[in-house]
Amino acid sequence: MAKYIIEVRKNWCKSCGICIDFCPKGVLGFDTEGKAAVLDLESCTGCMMCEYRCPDYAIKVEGSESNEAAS
Amino acid sequence: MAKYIIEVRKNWCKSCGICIDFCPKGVLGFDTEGKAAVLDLESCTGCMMCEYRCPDYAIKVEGSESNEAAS
Amino acid sequence: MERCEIVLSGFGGQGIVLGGIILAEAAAIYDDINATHNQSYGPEARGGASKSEVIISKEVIHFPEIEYPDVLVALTQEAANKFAPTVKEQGVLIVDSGVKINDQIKDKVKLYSLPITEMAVKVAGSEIVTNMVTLGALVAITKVVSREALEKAMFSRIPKGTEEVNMKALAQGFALAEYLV
Amino acid sequence: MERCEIVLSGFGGQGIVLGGIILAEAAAIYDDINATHNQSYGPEARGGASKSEVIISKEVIHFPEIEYPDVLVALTQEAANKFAPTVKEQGVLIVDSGVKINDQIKDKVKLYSLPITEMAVKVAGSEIVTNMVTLGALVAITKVVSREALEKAMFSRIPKGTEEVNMKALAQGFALAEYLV
Amino acid sequence: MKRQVKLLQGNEACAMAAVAAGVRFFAGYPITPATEIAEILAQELPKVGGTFIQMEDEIASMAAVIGASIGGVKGLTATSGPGFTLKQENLGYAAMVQVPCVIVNVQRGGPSTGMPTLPAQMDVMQARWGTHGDHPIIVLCPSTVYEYYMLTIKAVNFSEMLRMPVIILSDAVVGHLREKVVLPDISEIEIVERKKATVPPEEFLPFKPDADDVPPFVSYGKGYRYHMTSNNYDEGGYPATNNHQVADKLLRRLHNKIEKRRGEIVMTEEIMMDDAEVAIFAYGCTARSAYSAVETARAQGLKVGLIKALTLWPFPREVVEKYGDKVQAVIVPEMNMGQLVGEVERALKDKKAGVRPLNRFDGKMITPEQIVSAVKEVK
Amino acid sequence: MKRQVKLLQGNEACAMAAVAAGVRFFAGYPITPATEIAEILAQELPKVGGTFIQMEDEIASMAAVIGASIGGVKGLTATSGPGFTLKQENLGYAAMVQVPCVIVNVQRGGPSTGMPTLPAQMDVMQARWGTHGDHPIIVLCPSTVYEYYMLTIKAVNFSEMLRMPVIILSDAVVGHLREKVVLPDISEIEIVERKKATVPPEEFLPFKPDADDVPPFVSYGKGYRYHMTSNNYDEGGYPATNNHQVADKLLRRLHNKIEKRRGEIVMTEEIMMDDAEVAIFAYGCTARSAYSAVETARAQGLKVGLIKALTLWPFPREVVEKYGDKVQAVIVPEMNMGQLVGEVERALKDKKAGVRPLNRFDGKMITPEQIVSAVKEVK
Amino acid sequence: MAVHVQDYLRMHKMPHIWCPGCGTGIALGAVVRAIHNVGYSRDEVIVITGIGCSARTNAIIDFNTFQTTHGRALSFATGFKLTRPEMKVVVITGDGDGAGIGGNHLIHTCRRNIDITTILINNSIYGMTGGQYSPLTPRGSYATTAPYGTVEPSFDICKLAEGAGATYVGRATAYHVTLLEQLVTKALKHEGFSLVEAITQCPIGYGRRNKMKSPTEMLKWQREHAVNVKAAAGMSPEQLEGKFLIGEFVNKTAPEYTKLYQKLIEDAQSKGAK
Amino acid sequence: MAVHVQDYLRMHKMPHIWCPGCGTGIALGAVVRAIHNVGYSRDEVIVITGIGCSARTNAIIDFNTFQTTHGRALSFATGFKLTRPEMKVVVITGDGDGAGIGGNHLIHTCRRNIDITTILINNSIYGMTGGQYSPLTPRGSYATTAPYGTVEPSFDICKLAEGAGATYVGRATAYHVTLLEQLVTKALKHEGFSLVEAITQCPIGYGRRNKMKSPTEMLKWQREHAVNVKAAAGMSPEQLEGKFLIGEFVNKTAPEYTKLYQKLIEDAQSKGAK
Ligand SMILES: Cc1ncc(C[n+]2csc(CCOP(=O)(O)OP(=O)(O)O)c2C)c(N)n1
Ligand SMILES: Cc1ncc(C[n+]2csc(CCOP(=O)(O)OP(=O)(O)O)c2C)c(N)n1
Ligand code: SF4
Ligand code: SF4
Ligand code: SF4
Ligand code: SF4
Ligand code: SF4
Ligand code: SF4
Ligand SMILES: [Mg+2]
Ligand SMILES: [Mg+2]
Repeated sequence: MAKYIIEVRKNWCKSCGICIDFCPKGVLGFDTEGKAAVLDLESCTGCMMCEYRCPDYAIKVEGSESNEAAS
Repeated sequence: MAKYIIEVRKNWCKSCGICIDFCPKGVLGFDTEGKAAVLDLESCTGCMMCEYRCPDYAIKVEGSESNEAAS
Repeated sequence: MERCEIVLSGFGGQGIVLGGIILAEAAAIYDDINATHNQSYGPEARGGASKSEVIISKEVIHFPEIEYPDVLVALTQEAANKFAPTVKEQGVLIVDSGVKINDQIKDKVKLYSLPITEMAVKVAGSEIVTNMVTLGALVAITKVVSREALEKAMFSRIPKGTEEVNMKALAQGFALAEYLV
Repeated sequence: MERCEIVLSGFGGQGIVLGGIILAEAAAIYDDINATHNQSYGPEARGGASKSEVIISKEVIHFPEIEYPDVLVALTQEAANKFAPTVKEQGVLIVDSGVKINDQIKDKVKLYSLPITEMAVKVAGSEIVTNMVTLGALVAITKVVSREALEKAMFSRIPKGTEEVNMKALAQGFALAEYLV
Repeated sequence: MKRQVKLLQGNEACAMAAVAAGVRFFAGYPITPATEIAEILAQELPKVGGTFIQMEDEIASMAAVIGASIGGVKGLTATSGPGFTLKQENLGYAAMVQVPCVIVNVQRGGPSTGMPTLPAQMDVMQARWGTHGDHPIIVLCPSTVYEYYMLTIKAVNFSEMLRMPVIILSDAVVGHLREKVVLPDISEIEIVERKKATVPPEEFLPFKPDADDVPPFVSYGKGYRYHMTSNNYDEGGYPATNNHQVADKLLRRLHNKIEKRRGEIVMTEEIMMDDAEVAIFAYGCTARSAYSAVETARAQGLKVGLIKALTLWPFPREVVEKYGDKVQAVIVPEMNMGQLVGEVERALKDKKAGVRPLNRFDGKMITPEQIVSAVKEVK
Repeated sequence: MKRQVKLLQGNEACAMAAVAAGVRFFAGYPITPATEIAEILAQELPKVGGTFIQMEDEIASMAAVIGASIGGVKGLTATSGPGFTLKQENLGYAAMVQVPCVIVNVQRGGPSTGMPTLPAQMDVMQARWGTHGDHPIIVLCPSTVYEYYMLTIKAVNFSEMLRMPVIILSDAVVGHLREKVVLPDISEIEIVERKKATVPPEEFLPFKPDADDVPPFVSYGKGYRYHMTSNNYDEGGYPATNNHQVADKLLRRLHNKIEKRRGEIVMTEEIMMDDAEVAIFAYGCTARSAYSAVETARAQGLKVGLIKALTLWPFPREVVEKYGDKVQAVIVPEMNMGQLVGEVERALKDKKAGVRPLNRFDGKMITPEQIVSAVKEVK
Repeated sequence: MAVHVQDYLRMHKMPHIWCPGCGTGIALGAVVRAIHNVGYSRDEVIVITGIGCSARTNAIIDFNTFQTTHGRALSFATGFKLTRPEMKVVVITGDGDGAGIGGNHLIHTCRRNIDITTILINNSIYGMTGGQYSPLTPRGSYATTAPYGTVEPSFDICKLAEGAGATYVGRATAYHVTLLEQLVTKALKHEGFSLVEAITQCPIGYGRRNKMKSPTEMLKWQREHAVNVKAAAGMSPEQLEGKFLIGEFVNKTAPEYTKLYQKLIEDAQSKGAK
Repeated sequence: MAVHVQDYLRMHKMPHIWCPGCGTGIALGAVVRAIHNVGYSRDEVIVITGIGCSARTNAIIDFNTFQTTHGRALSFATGFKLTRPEMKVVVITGDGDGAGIGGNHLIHTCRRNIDITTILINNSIYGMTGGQYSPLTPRGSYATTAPYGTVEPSFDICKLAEGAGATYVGRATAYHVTLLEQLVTKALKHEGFSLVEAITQCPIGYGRRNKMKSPTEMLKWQREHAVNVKAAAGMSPEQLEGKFLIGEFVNKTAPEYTKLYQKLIEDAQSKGAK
C-alpha cells in the first residue's frame, strides 16, 4: 500500500500542468477531462512539491513528513 | 592698495553674521546698523568664502582668482 | 435587415472576440449597414469565459446592449448554461456538439448542434480556427451578412500567412451548416 | 466699551503675537467682555515683519477683520510706513522713539512716541520684553482693559521664572505712558 | 472639566474637541492654515494614550486614519485645499467601505496653491463631489470658534453613528482666529460610540445593516474574522463586482443612512427671519459678516434675516424652501465664484424668491457693508 | 487620409483622434476601462515621433503631461474614476497656470473601486468640482464612437486655444463599444495651434492676455525666459501671493476665457424638439437609450424630444431654458444618483417645466423602455 | 504540525478567480504555511491588500482581512498597526501596487521600521488590468503598453528596500516555494519591517507576450535564472550575468516603531513635552 | 571665467524672501555657479521646483523657470525633458518636497536614469510651513509636530537614491559650499539622472528648536559632523559614530532614457511593433 494519500479536487484544478511537470517522480498526469490525476501513487515520495506549487490548492498530499514547519 | 574689492549690498544684507564668523582673516564685521561691513580689506585673501556663504548674495568679492570654474 | 442581436460565447483561446469583430466589420464595412460589437472585460474574462456581442441593423443602433439575443452561439457547456435561457423565442441557438440543452429551451428555439471545435481541430490541428468555423456556420444559418463581406472582413483582420487555413475553416463552417439546413 | 480695533506691528522676536494674545485674554477672560485675536501667517511673517490684531468689544464680535484700526502700535519704521496711514481719524498711534511719522498723519491721529525698546533693553538686557512694555503703555493710554486683567493674563501666559522681569516691563510701560498722558 | 471661559484659536478648539470626542488617532501632513490642529494633537494625543503620526503625504495620512479606525479607534485628519484633493480617493474608500473618520479642511485661497495663507470658501462643492463615484457625505461648517468646537464633536459622533466619513469645512478666518468661547462641561456633551455586534461570530455578517441602515462595526482580532473590500460587496463583505442587484441595494443604503437622519444632521440657525423680506443665506466666516450686516440693516429699518447653515451637505433645502414664498430674495454671499448658490436656486425652483449671489475670491472677507449694499439693491 | 468607413472601438477612436489633432505626448497609468487609449498610443505615438510613457501613478502622469505641454507639445492622458481623482491636484495646477492638456475619464461604476468594468456616469460633478479652489473647466461628453473622435479633436483644440485643461468624460459603454463610423478627411478638420508671442523677449510678459483673455504660450528655451507659479501671480508670472487685486483679476480672467466663447464651446443636439411636450435631457451612453426611447415614443404618438448635451460644462443652460416654458417636463436619465439634474433644475428656476430625474447606478444602462415609461408617467 | 492551505481557506470563496497556472496562488500558499509555522492564531493575524490580482489573495483566506485602495495598503496597515500593536500585520501587494503607485509608502514604511510583514508578489506586470509593464518588468520585455519592448530599467526592489532602511529583506520565487515559505516565516518573526519579494509567473499578462507560453516554462525560467545569494558569493560577475539573486539579503536589529511610540506615550504622560 | 551669483539674478525679485541666515540661498548660489562652470547658456537651462522654501529658488534666477505642485517637480520635469531632450533640466527640491510627498517620483526618476540633475536641499525640516519634522529630520530632533522629539529614523537619501538605481549621487553642505559646487558641476555633466543632496541650515524652523540659536552655530555643526567619504574609508566605525558622509557616492555609466526612447522612435518608424 502507498505511503501517501493524494487527493485532487477536480473542480478546483485548472489544468495548468504544473504539478505534473514538476513531480520528480512522474506520479501525476492528466485525466481525460484534462484535470490532474494520480497515475502512479506508489512512486510518490511525499515531497509535497505538487501541493505547494499547485496555484489552485487542488492537491492535498497526506502522510508526508516534509510538511512540517519549515523553519 | 588692496588686491580685492569687496562690495556689500546693505539693503540685501539680513545681518546673519555668517560672512563675519567664517572669514578666515577677520576682514568683516557689523556696521552700526547691524549690516555686514568691510573692516580690514588689506587682510583679505580673496578666498571668496564670504561671497559663497552669504545666503543673500549681498557680498561681491572682485579680483579673486579662486572664483574660477571649480572643476 | 431588422436589428439582429448575436452573442458568441465560449472560453478564451477560441477567438470569440476576434470572431465577433469580424462579423461586425463584415456588416459595417463590407455590407455597408450598421453594426456594433462588444465584449466582456475584467478578471472573469481572462483565461476563463469569453463573450462577444454583435448587433447588426439597417437602422442606426442607439441602444447597444443585448438582453435577449436573436442568435446565440455557445461553444462550451458553461456558456450554454449561462446564456441559452436568454435566447429569444424562435431565436437561433448554435452549440458545439456535446453541449447539452434542456428540453424547455429546445422547444423555444431553433437549435443547431454542430461539431465546431472538432472541425476546427481537423482543419488546423488545434482549436485556433474555431471562430472561423463558427462564423461560417452562423452566417450560413442566419444570412446576417453576405459571405463575400464575411470573407473580406476576415482577410483584413487575420495575420498574414494564415489566410488559407482560415478560409478553409470558414468554408467548413458553411458546409457544416448547409448540410444541416 | 465700544468695539475697539487694535493693531500691534513690529518684527519677529519682539513678542508681538504673544502680546496680542495677552491683551485679548485680558479682555475676554479677566474683564469678561469679548475679544478676538489674529496674526499674520506665511513666509513673510517668519523672521521678518510681524503683526497682531486685537478687537475688544462688549458686543459679540462678528466681523473679525480690521481695516482702519482705532489703535496702532508700530515698533519699526517699516511697520509704521505700512500701517500708520490706516489709523482711524483721531485714532491712537504709538511708535517706538526714532520711528518717523509724517505730518499728514500726525495731524490726523493722537501720536505717542515712546522709548519702548530702549526701556525693554533697560529692564531685561534685551528686546525680549518689548511686548510687555508695549502693552503697559497701550493700556495706560487707551484703558482698553483693566490693569489687573492685563496682569493676570500676562501671568497665565509667560514662562515660569520670568514673572518678575515681565511685571517690571509692564510697569515701566505704564510709567512711560502715564508720564506722557 | 467644568464649563470654561477661554480665548481659543479655531484650530485649537477643533483639536481640543477631537480629544473630548474620543479621537485617539491623528495622521496628517503639514499645510497652512491647518497645521495647528496637527501640532496640538502631536502634543495632546500621547497624553491620553493616543497616537499622532505625520505621514509621507496626505494620501497616506487619510489611509492611516482609516486603518486606525478599522483598528477600532476614532481617527481624524486635517488639511487644506491641495491636501484635501489628495485625500479624496481614500475618502471615497471610507464612504464605500463604511469606515468612520473625520476630515477637517481649513479652506484657503485657490485655485491650486493660490493664496495659501488667505481665507476662501472654494472647496464647498468639492467637499460634496470631490471623489469619483456617487456617494453622499456630511459636511459641517463652523462660523465661530465655539461652533468649530461643537461641530467637531458632532462630526465625530455622526461619523461613528453612521459608519461614514464626515467632513468639517472651516476656513483660514475661523481656523486662525482666536476668540472668546464658553465651553460646556464635558459631561454635558453626548459622545457616540460605534455599534457592537449583537450576534456571535458564526452568525455575523459584517455588512448586514440594522434598521437604521447602519451595520455594526466590529473590531478585528476579537474572533469576528471577516473581509472588507472597496469593490461592490455583499453583506458578507466579499466582492460582488458585477452583481447589479447588490450594487443597487448597497448604494441606496449608503444614501439612506443620511436621509433617514436628515432632521438631526441638517443644522441651521435662523436669525431674525420671522418678518424678513430679504434673507441672507450664509455659512462659515461669511456668516459672521452676514450677521453683522443684518444688525446694521435692521438698525436702518430694513427687514433682513440670516439663514446660517452649519450643515452644508446634505444641503438644508427644507429650510430655504420654507422661506421661498415669504421673502423677496435670498442673497448668497460666498468667498468663491458661486457654489452653494446653485443649491439655493434648486431649492427655490418653484418658489417666488429670487436668488442673488454675492461673490468675492480675492483672499479678503466679504464685508458687512458689501452685504448691506446687496440688501439695498433688492429693496 | 480620405473619408473612411471603419468599425472602431470608442477608446481607439479617441486615440486616433488625439494623433490627428496633433497630440504628441501621452503619459498614463493603467486602469480599466481606459487602458486601450494608452495601449494604442504606446504603439502609434512613436510612429509619428511622439512619446508615450507609463508613469508610476496617475499623479505623475498628469504632471508629466503638463510638463510636456510646457515643453511645447500637445499632451493627453486617459484614466478612469480612481485615477481621475488622483489627477485632480495637477489638473487644478494646469487650470491655474494655464497649461493646455486633455484628460480623458472613461467612467466606470463607483464609489471607490466599485464596479470597475461596468459603466456609470458618476463623475459628472467631480469633473466640474473635483479639485480645490474655484476655476472653470470644459467637459465634453460623447455618446457615440464618432462623437468620441470628433470631441477629442475639439478638446485638444479648445485646450490649445484657451490655454486650459479640457476633460473628456466618456464611459465604459462608449469606450468599449465598437461601432461603424465614417471619419472625415483629416484635411477637413480644423486643428488649432497655441498662440505665439508677438513681442520680443524684452517686452514679453508671459501672462499678459490678448483681447480674448488668453495670453500667448511661448515655449521655453527660445530666448523667452520667464517664470510660472501656481500661486496667485502677476502678469510677469511671479508670485503675488497676497495681492488681492491681482487675484481678483486673474480669477475673473480664467472664467472669462470660457464665458467669452460660450457659443462655440457649448455643444448640444436637439432632436425632435420642435413640437415636443416632454423633453429628455441626456448625455453620454444614456443619450443612446434616450434617442431610442424618443423613436419608440414617437411611434406611439407621444410628442417627445431629446436634448443631447455634448458639452456638460459649462452647462448648456441656455438650451434648457429655451424649452422651459414650452415643455411640460424635462426627464433627466443618468447613470448615477442624480447629478446634472441639479443644473437642469437651476436652469428652469423661473420656468414652468417640471424636472424628473431617472437614475440607475447598478452598472447597467438605463433602457429605452425605462425612459418611455417615465415619459408616459408625465403624460 | 502538518498543514494544508485548504485548512485556512474560506471554502465558499473557492475556486478562486486567478487564471490557470497563475503564480499568485503559489505565493499565497507559502504565506499561509509560514503564518501557520510561526504559530499565530487566525484571530491575531490581519492580512491587508491593495488592488490587483495580488490583492485578491486575502479574500479567500480565513484570517482578518481587508482590501484597500491601489498602492496604499501599507499606509492603511501603518494606521492599523499603530492602534493595534498586538496584532500581526501582513500586507500582500503586487509589483504595480507596491513598487509603482505605492512606492512612496513602501520606502517610508521601510524607513519607519514598523512591525509589518510585506510580501510583494512580483509577476513582472500589471496583471489585473491586462498586461501593462510595471516598474519591475525587465527591460526589453513586451507588454500591452510596450509594443516595442520596454526601455525602462526595472527596480531591484530588495536593494531599494535596503536603501530605504528596511531591516529584513529577502527574495524567492514560485518555483523556490519552500525558500519562500522559509523567508516569510523569518520575516514574520522579525521585529520591525520586513519585505519578502516573491517572483511569480503571470502566464496571461506576461508569459504570452514574452515567449513563455506555459506556466511550466515560466517556472523553469525562475529555476534557471535564480541564484542563491550564498552561492553567488562564490561566483564571478560573468557567471551572474543575466541572473537574479534569491535568499535573505538583510536581517538586522533596530528599534521597532510601535515600541518607540509606546515609550513616547509613557514619557508624555509622565514628563510632558519639551 | 569669474562669476558672481548676482550676474544671474532677476534683480527686480531681490532681496529674496528667505529668513536671515537661511541656507537655501547658499545652496542656490552653488548651483548657479555650477551651471556657469559647465558653460550652459541661460536659454538652454530650465530650473523646475515644487513647493516649499526650496521652491522659491528658481523665481529669482534668470533661467527658464517654473514651480510645480508639492512633490511633483520630477514628474513635470520628466514630461518636459522627454519633449525637449536638448534642454538641460535642473530640479531643485526640499527634504519634504523631494523625500516626503515626492518620494515615489524621486525613486522612479532614479530608476529611469533620465538626464535630470536634482538638487535636494535638505534643511531637516518642513521650513515653509513653519517647522514640522520631515523624513530627513534626524531621530530625536524637536519639531512643531514632534514636541517630544521624533521617534522616526530618517532616510539616508543618498543610499535610497542608490538603491533606486541612480547613476550619480553625492552630498555636501552649505558649509562645504565649494564641494557642493563641484558635485553639482559633475552632476550636470553626468549623462543620466543625478542627485546631489545639499545639507543646509534652517535657523527658524529647525535651529531654534534644536539648541542651535544662530546660523553660524548650524554651519559649525555641519563642519563638525561631515566626513568626506574618502577620509571615511580610513576611519573606524567608532570614529564615524554620529557623523555623516559627504562627497561623491555613485558615479556610473548607464544608458540614458531619452536616448533610448529616441532609438525606440527610430525603430518604430522603420520596423514597427512586434
Ligand atoms: C488609483 C488606481 N489606479 C489604477 C487602478 C487600476 N488597477 C487595478 S489593478 C492594477 C494593476 C495592479 O498591478 P500589480 O500590483 O502588479 O498586481 P497584479 O494584478 O499584477 O497582481 C491597476 C493599475 C486602480 N484600481 N486604482
Ligand atoms: C499637497 C500639499 N500638501 C502640503 C502643502 C503645504 N506645504 C507647503 S511647503 C511644505 C513643506 C515643504 O518642505 P520642504 O520640502 O522640506 O521645503 P522647505 O520649505 O523646508 O525648503 C508643505 C508641506 C502643499 N503646498 N501641498
Ligand atoms: S497544479 Fe493544480 S491546477 Fe495545475 S494541473 Fe495540477 S492540480 Fe490542476
Ligand atoms: S508529493 Fe512529490 S512525489 Fe508525490 S506526487 Fe507530489 S510532487 Fe510527486
Ligand atoms: S552673510 Fe550676507 S546677509 Fe549675512 S551678514 Fe554677511 S552680508 Fe549680511
Ligand atoms: S574673500 Fe575670504 S578673506 Fe576676503 S573677506 Fe571674504 S572670506 Fe574674508
Ligand atoms: S492576470 Fe496574471 S497575475 Fe492575474 S490571475 Fe491571471 S495569470 Fe495571475
Ligand atoms: S523657514 Fe527655514 S528654510 Fe525657510 S526661509 Fe526660513 S530659514 Fe530658510
Ligand atoms: Mg503585478
Ligand atoms: Mg525642508
